[in-house]
Amino acid sequence: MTWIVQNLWLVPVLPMLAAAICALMGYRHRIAAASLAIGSMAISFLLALCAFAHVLGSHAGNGVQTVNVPWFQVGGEWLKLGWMLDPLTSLMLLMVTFVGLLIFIYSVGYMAHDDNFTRFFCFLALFAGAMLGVVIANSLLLLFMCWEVVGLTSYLLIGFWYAKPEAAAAAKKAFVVTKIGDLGFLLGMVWLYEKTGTLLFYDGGAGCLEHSALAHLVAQATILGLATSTAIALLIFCGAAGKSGQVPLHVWLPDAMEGPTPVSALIHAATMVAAGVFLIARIYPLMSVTASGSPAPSVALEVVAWVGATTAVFGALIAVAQFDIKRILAYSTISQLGYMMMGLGVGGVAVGIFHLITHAFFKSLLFLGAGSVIHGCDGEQDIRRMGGLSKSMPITFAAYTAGMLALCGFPLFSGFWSKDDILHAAHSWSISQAPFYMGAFGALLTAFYMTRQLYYVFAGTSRLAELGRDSTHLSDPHGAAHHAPVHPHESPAVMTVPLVILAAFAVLLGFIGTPAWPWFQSFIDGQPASFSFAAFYGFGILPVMLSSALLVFLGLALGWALYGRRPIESAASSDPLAELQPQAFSLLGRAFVVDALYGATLVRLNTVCSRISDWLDRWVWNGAVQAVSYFVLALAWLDNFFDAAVVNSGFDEGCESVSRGGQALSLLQGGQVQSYMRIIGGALIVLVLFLLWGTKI
Amino acid sequence: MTASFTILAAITVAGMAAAMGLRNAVHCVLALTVGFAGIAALYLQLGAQFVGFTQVLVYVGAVAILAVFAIMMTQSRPSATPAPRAPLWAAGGAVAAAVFAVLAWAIHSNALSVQALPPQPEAAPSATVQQIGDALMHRFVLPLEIVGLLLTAALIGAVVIAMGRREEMK
Amino acid sequence: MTQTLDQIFVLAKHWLLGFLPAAIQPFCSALLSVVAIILVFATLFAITTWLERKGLGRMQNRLGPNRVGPCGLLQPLADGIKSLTKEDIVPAAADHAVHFMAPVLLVAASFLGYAVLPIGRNMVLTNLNAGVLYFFAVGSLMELAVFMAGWSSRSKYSLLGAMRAIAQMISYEVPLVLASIVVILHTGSLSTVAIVDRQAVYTGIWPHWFVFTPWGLAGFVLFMVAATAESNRSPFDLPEGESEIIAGYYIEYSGFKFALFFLGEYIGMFATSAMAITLFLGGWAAPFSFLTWVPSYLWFFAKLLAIISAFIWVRGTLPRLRMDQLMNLAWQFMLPMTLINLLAAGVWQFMPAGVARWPVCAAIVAVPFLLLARGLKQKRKFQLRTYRFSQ
Amino acid sequence: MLGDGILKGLAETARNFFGSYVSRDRLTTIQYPEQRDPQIEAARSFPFLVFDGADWQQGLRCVSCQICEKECPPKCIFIEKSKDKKPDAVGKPQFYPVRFDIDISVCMSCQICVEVCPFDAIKMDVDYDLSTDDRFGGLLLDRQRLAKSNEHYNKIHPTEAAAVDAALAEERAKAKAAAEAKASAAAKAATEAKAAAVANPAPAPQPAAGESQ
Amino acid sequence: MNPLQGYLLLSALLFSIGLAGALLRRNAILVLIGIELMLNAANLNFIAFWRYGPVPAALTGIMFTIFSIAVAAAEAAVGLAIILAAYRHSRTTDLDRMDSLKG
Repeated sequence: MTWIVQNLWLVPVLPMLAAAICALMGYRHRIAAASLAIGSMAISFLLALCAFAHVLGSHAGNGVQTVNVPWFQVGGEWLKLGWMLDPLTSLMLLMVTFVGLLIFIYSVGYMAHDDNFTRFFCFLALFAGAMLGVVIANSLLLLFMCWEVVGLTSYLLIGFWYAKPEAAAAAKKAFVVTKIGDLGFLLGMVWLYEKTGTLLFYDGGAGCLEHSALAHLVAQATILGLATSTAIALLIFCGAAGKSGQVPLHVWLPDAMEGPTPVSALIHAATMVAAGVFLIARIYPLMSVTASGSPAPSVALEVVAWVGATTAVFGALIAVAQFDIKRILAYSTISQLGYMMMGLGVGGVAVGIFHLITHAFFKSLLFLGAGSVIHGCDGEQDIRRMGGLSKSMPITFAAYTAGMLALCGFPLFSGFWSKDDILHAAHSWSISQAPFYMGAFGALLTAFYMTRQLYYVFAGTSRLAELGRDSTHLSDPHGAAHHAPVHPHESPAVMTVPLVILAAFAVLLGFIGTPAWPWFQSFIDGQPASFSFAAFYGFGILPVMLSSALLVFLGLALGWALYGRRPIESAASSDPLAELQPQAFSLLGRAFVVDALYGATLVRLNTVCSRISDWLDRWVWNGAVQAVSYFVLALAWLDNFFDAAVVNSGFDEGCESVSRGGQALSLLQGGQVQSYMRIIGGALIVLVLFLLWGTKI
Repeated sequence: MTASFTILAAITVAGMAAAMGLRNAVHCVLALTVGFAGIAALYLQLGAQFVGFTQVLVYVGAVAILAVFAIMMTQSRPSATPAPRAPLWAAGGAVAAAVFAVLAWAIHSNALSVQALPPQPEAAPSATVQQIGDALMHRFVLPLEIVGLLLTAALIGAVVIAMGRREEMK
Repeated sequence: MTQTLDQIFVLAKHWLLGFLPAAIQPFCSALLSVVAIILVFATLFAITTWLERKGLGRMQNRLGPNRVGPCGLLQPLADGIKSLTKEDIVPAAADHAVHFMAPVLLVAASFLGYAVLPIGRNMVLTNLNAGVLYFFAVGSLMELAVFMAGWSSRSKYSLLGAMRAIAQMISYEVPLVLASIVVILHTGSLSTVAIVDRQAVYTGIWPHWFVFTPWGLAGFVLFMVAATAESNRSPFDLPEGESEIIAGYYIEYSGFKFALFFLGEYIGMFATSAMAITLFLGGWAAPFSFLTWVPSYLWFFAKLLAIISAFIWVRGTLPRLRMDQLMNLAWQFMLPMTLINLLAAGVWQFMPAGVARWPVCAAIVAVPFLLLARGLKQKRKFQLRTYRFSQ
Repeated sequence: MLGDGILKGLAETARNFFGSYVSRDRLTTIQYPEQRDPQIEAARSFPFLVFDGADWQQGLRCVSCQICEKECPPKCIFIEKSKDKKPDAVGKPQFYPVRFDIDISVCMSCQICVEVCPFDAIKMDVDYDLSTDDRFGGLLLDRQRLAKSNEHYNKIHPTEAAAVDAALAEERAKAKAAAEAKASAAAKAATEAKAAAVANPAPAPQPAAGESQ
Repeated sequence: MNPLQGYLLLSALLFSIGLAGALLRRNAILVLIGIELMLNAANLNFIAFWRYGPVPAALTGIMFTIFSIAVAAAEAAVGLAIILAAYRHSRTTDLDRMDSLKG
């Protein structure tokens, strides 16, 4: 146990402490709050670097190092919490602290004009602390607690501009929807505790992810012939799906874009939504366990793969028809999260997490770029009204293009390698080839809609001055006040520098996990990496790579054909794709009407249920209660009558006699001091006489 | 029963009687100081020097002045109260007279037992300041402390009572 | 020879008493001393009025009285004749008896204090066991006289003056007594003779006067300030503040009664000064051991004149205080300082004799003084007064 | 430190005390009976009556017009007019005061009498050694004690007196010229028509008197 | 009659005078003074008994008197303060009119 492992708790606690101090500070101390949050994050980043170096140094074996501390006693047992350090944790720590640090710095510029600057940094730091807590947790319970704090801060930050009704509604929606998933998570956790008696992941052989517990779990069967482990894993996956916006529970994520853009970048692109993926990776042993010796992948992983594939295509399709710059990125995020899930399902931890890491960089780059664009356009978010920004915002344009190419999976960019990894794994999946094709289709769509966005935003001429800037742009309050024609401008250095750094990573990060040098994969699996170009010629790698590159080029070409060939003249002109397929486009534009569907079914069901409850409450239960109370009232009236008639009159009589006696006696008390003194004098005489009489006898 | 005692007793009684009988309250207090001074002289005659001077310091110097101040502050007009005697004054007078009669009778009737005392010293017993200080600091130290406490409490209490409420001051 | 010169008055009294029958000798002895004291201090009063008028004149760059007699020396005589021959006016509404008794009581009370003041070696009227207590007890009679004068005149100015005077005298009696208690604490006696005897010894040529100790010095200064207020001298002469209440409690007096008040005030001032000398300045003791051949009573009067000069000097220097300033000084400064001084004297008493107790006691007195002074100063922010109408 | 101001004050008085013995300049008091300040010209104490010539009774300028008596705010002037007339300085017959008393214990030195007098007959004196042991008679000044010569007036208020004298001299010269003219005219008339003007002896003085008033 | 009896008689007389004053006067201040007078009479008794008592060296009488004077001073101060407060309340020092506590 080295120092860093012992004190790993500092990494999440420092930002939390910063958050606590910020919460106590006055709202005027802007610089202090920002520097506190950034400073704590920087220290956490340094600590994460130490941790990473430590893991790198002790590479041998799947070195999971844990520190467990007893929390409190339940019956005869101590409930233990703890933290752990393994390659996955160290990488996640590094990613979260680094991206978080950059986004913190970026926020200083982005939120510079906001009144609640201090509160923002307080929430942000609290989020960072909780997220780091999720990452280092060695206990499902601790993970769950931090998970919920992450959810809370997500709620707070989405609703940061709570005065806007959309933001408040979005915050509520995000909270409720993720809680539906968390309910499954909680049930799974309780079940797991019931079965294994521990929630620690690794506890020297006694942890719930270790062999004995898993063997115990897989041996038991529950309904539908599922093994207990599978059931628990699926329940926990519900939570992950909620957090990561997988298909049935994805509806909150696009709406979450109502929050400030750095929040979107940090929480809803890079870290929190990836927490679901991380959770699956963390409990991968539980997910993947099968009856001994069975070569087929477990049912749980199968579900994960299918859900992920569906989500990937689903999100990409919707993204095609969106006009809000952040919504496009949000659906893109959903799609990419689907890829990660699919990767986990079909290929294992390393495949999914590799995409998570690269995605974190390029997606936060894209979001920050979008934020920069929004900032430069004074709050405009509709891509139809942008255009021509490549000239006025060159740095943002360059960074954004790099992020876009990485997201598309343009060859040699980081997204290319990680997406390829997933496609390759899907291609070689033993169950079905469908996920591969779905993924490939998603990749095509990704290239297409990103090209579309890029052309809309940066190409052509500026359309900002057009149209009344009214209803659509309430999303960002920066420019709400002034109505003067807006001149797009480059953002300050505090915003562009993080962009450039992130862009560099977005371009280069993929090289740590190429098939030729799969350092990342082997690091996660705890094996030494080896370098060989020969790996390209391995089983099906090159064909998949070539085909995916082809798909990307196809998507780019399609995008160019539809949007780039003919510059978009005006914000009012309809989308070229909508002209080709109006019905399909509007369906996609309404996001497959999932929201409406939910509104028509679930919400209405809920309303009907509550109406019935209300009726029952009002007439049935209330009637019963009232009947009882009337009975009690009758009793009380009777009692009152008895009291007044019988007890009181007797008591009054007694009181009056006492009062009469008192009045008679009070005649003695004349209020005259001297009359009292006369009596005292008389008493003195009597006393002296007594004494005299006594001495005489 | 020396001449000096007779003279001092006469002065004291006259002063005290005047203090209780005069109409004008200020005259009463001035007569009272004469009475107090007479009592102080009696103390001196009895050999209690310290007590005598203390009597002058406390009663003439402080209590009388205090009473004068109180009269000044309570009497807006210098005219005497219309009827200085309380109602039922006869009853009060009778009680006072009866008290004196009873006490005098008691003193007189106990003359024998008084004479049974050991022969009285002709010279006054010494009560120097040194002795009194010693007694106060050793035998009577607890009462002394209590009296100190009492005086402090009385000081604060008198200030608080006499100061009144702050609104009244304004 | 020096012995005889020192005791010449004592011897003279004994020689005179020798002619009288033994039965009335004690009475006559007392009578002689009383007459002597009255004569001497009445003369001193006359000299002091002259001294005061001359001194004040010089301080104000005037000559002072210079018409009656050489250098105006007979001015007191002229004043006396004038006041004796002036018409004695009694207000019609006045309380005649009290009005008459007030100046008499004042003068009597102020002369009573001399009974315990040792004027020279063996020159004290009575050596009372509780002499200091007696002195203060008698001093409190003056308040009564002042009240009588103010009240009986039936004049609002005189009543106001009397009330002011009594409030002032009561307030300053506390620090006066507390300042003198340090000496009693040290000598362990209330007898003035014993107190002077304790100071009339020498180390080398230096005397053991209490004023040469930290607590003694502080006590002396505090005593003198309180004595100034007690005798209604400037700057504490509010009771007779001419500008607002004309002459205070003796405004309605004229002629000889007025002169009696004047006399009483001065005699009272001499008495408190003599008490200060007795308590702190070694009484009749010579300031250096080689000067003991000078008769003791001369030393006493020299010191008395010095203190009187100091009084005159202060009167010529300081303006009159306001009533609230007067009371604040008494209760916020004098009282705490006297109590602290008492503490210092106690520490002195219980510390072993040596050099160590000097700085300790000095610090006990000086540090609170500085703190208190700073606190009092900070409380009032002095600034240039601006007038609303006259500027 | 508390008390340093007192010490400073004491030092100041001590400096004055000793300085008064050292330097005479400090002593500003004038030893009055022996020394006096020179009188300033505008000084005034109480009124007096001016007379011309040597005899005060003959030369009093006052014609007893009683204006000052009326104007005096504290009413300290008492005048009794004469029954007969006698010639004044110009030679015109005028009334004169039989009694002229000023109670200087009442007078407040306001100088109004001087302002209103048309004959320059009453002026303000500068004398201040007026103490007396007779409270009533000593302070009630009669005609004789009030009368001061014009030379005295010239001495105490030289500038003012010169102006007054000049004016008076001019007036007198004018009156004299008029009288001479009249006299010559009258003589001529007399010589011309002796018999005609027996009934009207002298009508001339009346307009002259009216002019001088 | 020995000296002690003389003092005792005088003391009894003073006590009765004080009592009479306290009973007969209407001015609250004078009533308080009457009470002071009674206290003084008692003090005189103490001193007389000390002077003519069997153990004068014990100083008990003197001590008693000293404490009694101290207590009496406190009593006078507080009593007069109470009278002042009552005066401010009812604008009178007449005991007959201060009877709001009557039954």
